[in-house]
Amino acid sequence: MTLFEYLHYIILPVLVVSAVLILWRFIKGPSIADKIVALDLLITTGIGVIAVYSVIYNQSTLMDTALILALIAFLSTVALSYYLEKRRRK
Amino acid sequence: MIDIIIGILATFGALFVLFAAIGLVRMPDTYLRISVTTKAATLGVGLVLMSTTVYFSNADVTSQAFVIILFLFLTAPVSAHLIGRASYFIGVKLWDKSVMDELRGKYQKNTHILKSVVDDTPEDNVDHTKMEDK
Amino acid sequence: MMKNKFLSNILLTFVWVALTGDFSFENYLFGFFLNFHILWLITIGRNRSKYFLIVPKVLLLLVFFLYELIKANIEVAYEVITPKLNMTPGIIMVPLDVKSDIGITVLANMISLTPGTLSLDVSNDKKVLFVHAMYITDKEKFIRGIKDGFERRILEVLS
Amino acid sequence: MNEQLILYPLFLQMAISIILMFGWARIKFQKVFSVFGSIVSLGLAIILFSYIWNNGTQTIQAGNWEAPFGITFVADMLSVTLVLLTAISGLAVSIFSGASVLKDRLRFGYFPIFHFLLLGLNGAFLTGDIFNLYVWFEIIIISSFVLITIGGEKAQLEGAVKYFTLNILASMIFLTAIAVLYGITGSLNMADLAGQIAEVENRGLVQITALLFLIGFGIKAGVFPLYFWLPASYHTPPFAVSAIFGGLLTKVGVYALIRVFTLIFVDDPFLNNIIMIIAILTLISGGIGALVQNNMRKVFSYLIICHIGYMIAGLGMFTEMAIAGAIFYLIHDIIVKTNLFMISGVVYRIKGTNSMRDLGGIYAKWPKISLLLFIPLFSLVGIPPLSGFWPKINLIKAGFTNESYITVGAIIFASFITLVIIAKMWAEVFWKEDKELPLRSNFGYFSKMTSAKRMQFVVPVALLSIVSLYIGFGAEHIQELSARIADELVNSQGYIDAVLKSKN
Amino acid sequence: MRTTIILKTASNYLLPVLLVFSIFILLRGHYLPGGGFVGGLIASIAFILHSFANGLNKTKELLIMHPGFLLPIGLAISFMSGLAPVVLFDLPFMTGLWSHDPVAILGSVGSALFFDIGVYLVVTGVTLTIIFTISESA
Amino acid sequence: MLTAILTGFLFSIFLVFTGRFFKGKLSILASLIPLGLFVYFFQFIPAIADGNVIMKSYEWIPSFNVDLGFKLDGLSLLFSLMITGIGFLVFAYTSSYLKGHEYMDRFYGYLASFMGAMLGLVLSDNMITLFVFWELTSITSFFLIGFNNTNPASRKSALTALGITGIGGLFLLAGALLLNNMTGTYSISEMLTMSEAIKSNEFYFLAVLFLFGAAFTKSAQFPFHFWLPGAMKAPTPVSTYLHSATMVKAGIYLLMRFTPVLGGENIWNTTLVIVGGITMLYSAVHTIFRTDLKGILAYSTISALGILVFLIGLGTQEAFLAAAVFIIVHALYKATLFLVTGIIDHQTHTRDVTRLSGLNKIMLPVGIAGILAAISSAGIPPTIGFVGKELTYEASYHSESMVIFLMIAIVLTKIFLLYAGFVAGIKPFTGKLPEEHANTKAPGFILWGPPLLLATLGIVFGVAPFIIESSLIKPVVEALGADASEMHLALWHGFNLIFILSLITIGVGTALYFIIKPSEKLEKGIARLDFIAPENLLEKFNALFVGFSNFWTNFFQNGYLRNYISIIILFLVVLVGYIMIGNTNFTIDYNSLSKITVYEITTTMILIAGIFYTVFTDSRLAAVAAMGVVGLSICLIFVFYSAPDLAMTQFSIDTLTVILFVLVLYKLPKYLKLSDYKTRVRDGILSTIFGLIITTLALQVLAEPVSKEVGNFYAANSYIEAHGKNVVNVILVDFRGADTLIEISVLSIAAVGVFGLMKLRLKMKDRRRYADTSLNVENENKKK
Amino acid sequence: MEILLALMVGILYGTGIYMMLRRSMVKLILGIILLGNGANLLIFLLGRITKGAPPIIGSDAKVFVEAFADPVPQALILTAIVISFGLQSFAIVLVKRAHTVVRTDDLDEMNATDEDS
Ligand code: NA
Ligand code: NA
Repeated sequence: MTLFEYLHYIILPVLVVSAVLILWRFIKGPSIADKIVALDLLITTGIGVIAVYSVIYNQSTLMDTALILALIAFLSTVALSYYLEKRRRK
Repeated sequence: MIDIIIGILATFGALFVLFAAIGLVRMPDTYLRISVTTKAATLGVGLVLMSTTVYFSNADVTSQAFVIILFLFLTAPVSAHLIGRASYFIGVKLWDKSVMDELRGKYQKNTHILKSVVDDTPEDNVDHTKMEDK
Repeated sequence: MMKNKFLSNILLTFVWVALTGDFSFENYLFGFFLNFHILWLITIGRNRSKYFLIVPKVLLLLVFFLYELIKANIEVAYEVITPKLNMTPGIIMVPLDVKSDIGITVLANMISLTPGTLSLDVSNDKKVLFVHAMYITDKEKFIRGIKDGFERRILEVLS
Repeated sequence: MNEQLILYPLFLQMAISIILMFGWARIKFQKVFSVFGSIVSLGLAIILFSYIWNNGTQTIQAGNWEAPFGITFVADMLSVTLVLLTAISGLAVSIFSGASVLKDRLRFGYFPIFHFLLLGLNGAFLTGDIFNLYVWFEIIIISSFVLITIGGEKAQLEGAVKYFTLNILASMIFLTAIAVLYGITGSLNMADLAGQIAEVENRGLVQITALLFLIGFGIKAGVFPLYFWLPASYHTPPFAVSAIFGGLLTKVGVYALIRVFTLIFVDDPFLNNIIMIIAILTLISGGIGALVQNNMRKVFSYLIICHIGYMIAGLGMFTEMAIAGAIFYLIHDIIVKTNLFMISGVVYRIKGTNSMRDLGGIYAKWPKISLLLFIPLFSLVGIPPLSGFWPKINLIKAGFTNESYITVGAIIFASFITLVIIAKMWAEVFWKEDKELPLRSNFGYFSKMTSAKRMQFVVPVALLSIVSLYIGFGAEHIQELSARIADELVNSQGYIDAVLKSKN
Repeated sequence: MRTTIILKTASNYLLPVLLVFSIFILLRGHYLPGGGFVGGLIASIAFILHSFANGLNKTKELLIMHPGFLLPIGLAISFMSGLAPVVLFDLPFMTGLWSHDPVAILGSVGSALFFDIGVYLVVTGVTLTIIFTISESA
Repeated sequence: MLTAILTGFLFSIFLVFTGRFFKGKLSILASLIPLGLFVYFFQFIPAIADGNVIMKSYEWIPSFNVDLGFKLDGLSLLFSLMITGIGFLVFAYTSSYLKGHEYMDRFYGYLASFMGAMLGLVLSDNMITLFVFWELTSITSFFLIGFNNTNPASRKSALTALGITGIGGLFLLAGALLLNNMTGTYSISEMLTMSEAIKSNEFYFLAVLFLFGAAFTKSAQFPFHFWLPGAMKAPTPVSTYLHSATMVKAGIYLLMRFTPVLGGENIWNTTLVIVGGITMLYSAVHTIFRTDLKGILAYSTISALGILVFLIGLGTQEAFLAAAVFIIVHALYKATLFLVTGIIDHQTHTRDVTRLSGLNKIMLPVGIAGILAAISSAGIPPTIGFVGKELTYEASYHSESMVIFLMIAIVLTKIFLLYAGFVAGIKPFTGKLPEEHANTKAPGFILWGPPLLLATLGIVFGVAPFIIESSLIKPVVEALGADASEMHLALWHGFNLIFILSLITIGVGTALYFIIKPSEKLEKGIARLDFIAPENLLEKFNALFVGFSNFWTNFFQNGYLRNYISIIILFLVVLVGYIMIGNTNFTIDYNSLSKITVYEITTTMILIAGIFYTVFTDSRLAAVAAMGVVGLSICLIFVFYSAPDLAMTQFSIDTLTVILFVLVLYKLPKYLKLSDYKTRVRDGILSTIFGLIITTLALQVLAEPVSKEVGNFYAANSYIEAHGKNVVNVILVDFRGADTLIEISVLSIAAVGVFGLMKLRLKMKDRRRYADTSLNVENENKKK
Repeated sequence: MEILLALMVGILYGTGIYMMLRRSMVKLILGIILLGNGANLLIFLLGRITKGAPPIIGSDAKVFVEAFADPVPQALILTAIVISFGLQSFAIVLVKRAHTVVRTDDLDEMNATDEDS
């Protein structure tokens, strides 16, 4: 088994299985905070997926996307939690 | 050799991500879920990224991966803090086997001010028994 | 003040050069001016000093942090994959000795990044940090752990 | 002078918009500059028109990339005619806006957006690239969204939600059509597509693509049963906005239909039949819709729909004569519809309402203005020799030639019902005894205006009325033009050769 | 929302980093993924983050002028870079003009770069205008 | 000739600016225009009588083959003289009749325009030009009928008249265009030479139908007649001019003009005889039931028009001769009677014939005119009316079939018309002067001169018919395509059956006059039958039609956005689905597709889960977060399929959208379950079909071969020509840079829009003051 | 994979329309976003998909040496995405403003402009 096959058939599936588990939590909730956590984690996992994928296809340019994901994902978490607090204020 | 290093890094990385995912599923309350996932996943993805830097081994990708890791480590705890705080504020309950809650009665509903002691204006404080999230 | 700006500037210039992967002189120059302007744009009065003494302590802190990180991660992994949940979680109030914003932030973030603990919030008077922890057996011991571990080292860095 | 000229109208409008944005809060400057810019734009349009008239279809390749690789801008007679009409309407509405639009609205970007809208219109008329057309459509709709909501009053917003949603839906369908088109041909250049589409073997797929375009553009053009956004919204924004919308927005949809169905999806009997059915139902629905309205602007809104039917019918019959009729009608309709909404604005300022039930007595008090308004109103009806009449010659004759008697019937029905509606409106608004409405304090009544301000209301109406009269009495010129355009459209090889000249 | 110390501190450090990034992304766009759009989006995200942590007024102080002014400026830059070939050489609109020698970091400098810078400014201006306007009225 | 026609129009434009001078004493000067024109046309009489035809053509719209082609022959000359001659008298009469009227200038303007239109109509040889003038007569008469426009009944009549004549006009247009398609010309003269070809054309029937539609509506034939009595709301000079002498004759003119082209066929003749017959009898009977003088005259006019149609339908030389004479007869006596009625109305302020008698004591010249006109109308010798009636009887008697039937009809009509003429022309001037009118003033010369002149002409022509015989009548008959050389007009035709019928007519009619007195009772009697009167049937139809219009319009435009969307999507689904079902050449080549891997499937599943979660969740915030999941999955798909730029942009924009939502959402109310189960199922089905269609479409496209020419060109030139290696970016800033420039404009506009939408709050004060939109203020008024 | 993507595009279109048919304005906008994503993916899919070969010329090459994904659909989608963003932000704000003024989120209550004739 070459490294690429290993990454392709083992690592990537492990990552996406994690993603499915995370999605399960996303859907189940129960609190909206859980969903936000799950979304955040899903994006983090996505970064991992992209990184592995870029190795498999030997395309370093795909890493740029991972970079953007890392930079930006934070903001939606900030915004969503901001919302959670703000809507209670009345 | 390099392939093996890559393989090991990726394996550990993927495993930590998986643990985080399992933790997210298994942990009984929101705070615990936040607690578990923030680090495991960050560490896991960090390891995966390390493996890519090893694979590509050029300055461009390395610096990128480095920046990503840095970013994740910088932002993940802040996210965790924000979500955790918001959860408490909107009244997400702690697991019933939790042993203590020293935050009780210290948030003020209207001003969002967090006091270090419980003072004599309890009616303004966040009370979990009166809220539920929808 | 001047020094502070200058330092940040240099630091960012390096970040820039590393990012672009172009180590030519022009790129340093370009990065310097670029960051000069960005800093000029964003600077609001802030106090920082003694940059050069700090560097080794920073490194020490980082090593300690990494150690904690990996150790705790394994703990959690164990907790997650074993069938029974043996946790005694709760929210603890940790009194703070660090006073600066940056200190509090670094401390809180490090606590959050290490598994089992999560900084929920800092009181508005900056006197206490509220930490959610997975394993609370002895409250005092827990607090001491944090104060002797992260907080002391951070205080050293920031002193 | 060379083919660079094609893009000058676009450059100009873009420059105007940007400069107006720099002068964000200076209303006076904006008013003056907008009119000034519109005058220059009219001059440019005239120059471009005569250049193309004399030299035939011209193209320019943006970025200097040969077709079909870059974005080609094509100026054929149809395009430059529409550019010219846009410039005329634009000038009129620009003058009209200065006097009629509330200061607060002007302070929030009315004029820059107005010129962006004109930019979009010009661009849509001039582009030779289907995706570029989509982008121009987007600039048109976003500008129109802003203009229709500017001020954000209740009715505006309610109308805007529908206007917005259905126009977005249209864009999505348009985009879907482009996706399919690119998927089967790998090209976006319309001239190139003409050849590529002809070679596709799966004709069913081509028909579906054509249908998607038909529906996407049909929504924009306001045909039955896709027009709902129009009567829901056109009567809600400021009158100047209604005017430019009424005159030009739906016409872009018509233009796109004409372009696509004469160049790319040519003369498919099944599609022609569908277009004809749509046209007939549009003529009828629009007509009877207008019949039961009371608000002047709503009447005009439905009449827009009704009269789109003429143009679509011309396209559906697909003979040179029919298309010439459609083009002639298009030319007439742009001028007249713009004018009609300005007229409703004048009427509104005179009496403070647009409800025909409450209006009356304008002829007695303002005879000269009434006679001025009479011209566009009855041009719309097509009382010969006013402008609306002549295209019907082409259309009805084409109907007889094609033996599509139902179409002829629908055209006659629509003409008749327009006559009835406008005559009724004339009787209600101008003839009927003046109802003494309670005077609203602080309302800017026409009678209280300075004569300079009144002129800002009257001049644009007069300007467009004169153009209408010219279209009517100088029908020879317009017919010559329409016939030439129809010839260019039906024999599209000239267009294709002009675009792909470097390829051959 | 009472801004939290943690977020505030973190964002103060993230702001310059993100801005540097945005320019980085902008300039490399011609060779690698990136460009004016994404660059502009990241720049605006940097400021938005700052505003979440420090409040809108602080961020506005940073910006000196209203982000809306970036719109005409950016548009003008892009437009003029497209217009330059027409005005200077009577070439078609948007024809690329390129310097003869490549410049460090940027590679070849040409009208396309200025075009992209215009895009960057517009995107930043638009995003900030929209977000700021909404938060102010929220 | 063009100048002659345009004079009227130019004068009215002139009046728009100088109108105030023509309101006072100068108004009589306006009548110089018709007088001048009358003189102009008068001088053509010798030439035309010699059999000449004067043609004149001016270029107008050669692309349409439309020229300003004019033809002056016997027919058009007769009409021109009537138009200008009676026009002159009406103009003069008006100057006194409307003395001091506020809007006299307008009245003259309309009248002059109308005259110009009418002249154009009868002189045009080009059918389009004819149509143009035809429509102009409709629109000018709209203004004349609605002259008292503050009166609702006036407006209604004007609208009815315009509606009926308008639809007729469109028939004329259709006919003209159809004939043009058949012959290739609009010139009526040229059509004359193609008569046989036209008649054998398959569209002959349709063409005739269109022309009949035009003529019958304009000339108020049954069942379109009702607009004419309604049009009597106009001032009397209008009734005189339009509704007796000119406009209503336009239809007659059209039929006569086209007799040589289309006539002679069975369908032509039979239809005209039947319609004319019904009209003349129906309206003649109706005169008995009227008490309003103008009402009586209106119905008798319709009847006379019926007679003319009837005569044209008979299609014989005699009939043409009769028609030609009867046109003159009718013009003279009917104009007189209207003018007389106008004077009575003007002086006594009533037109109710039951209240009028003995006025000869006050206005003898008027009485003379009335009585002379009445006997001409009755066809009593020695009036020209007698000549006309004899010719009419004779023509009917010599018709090819159904002679008895036709004779009965025409005699009965004439009897009733005699009655009507007597009631209108004699009754007001005989008997006792009622007290209420004792103080009535005598009218001035300008009022009584014109009717007296016309009435006198009726006698003069009767005594000496040769004056008009070869100068006017024969050219008309020749223009109709008949040989007129053998014909003679004479007062005395000998003692024969026709003469006996004449006597019977006069006798019975006179008896009727003495037996039946006009009364309100009679009027009310006929009113009971109103529900089957054509105008009422039309009104009912109209109400039904408006009801249907309301239903249809509101059915579609019902205010519910979701219905609009449903209809559009349904429309798409039906049409595309129809083609799809019929399109059989559709296969999927599985080999051309890429393999499926676990992570792709998983990503897709996550995407689908995200989508459905967005759709079905009850929480808006959860929906927004789920959109984040969707965005991330799409981003990953873009990464998998080699689109890093897309992935970056997609993700950034999704994040921004989340932020936007967050900033806006908490101000909005929570989701409510608004739609019921049934609606959701229905929408679900529609959406599912729509989605399936898109999927199928995508698969069909994928089965097609594709050209990568453009992409390859970009790839080859990206670095070498455009100095960039990221082809996508190079496309954006160079190859298709124009797209991008527009796109950033779109963004800028959106930002400006958002800014305005959030920041701009109109102040109520300003809103009222300038009010550039209408609805809000109107709604405010409603609330008050 | 193409079949799966085609199915997904169909789902995006279908659910997009379904959401647009709801009465809540927020759902309407979510529907528009879904539909827009569907359209983008459709362009992407119909431009034919290629795995792991971004249209970026290698650092030492001047032209492509290996297979590359068609850059045209990508550029088109980029433009479309950015435009949609402009429209969406406007839509979101429009909804907010409409809610402030009309005081409802229910589209069925927004039919005054159609009723008032
Ligand atoms: Na890019
Ligand atoms: Na360029």
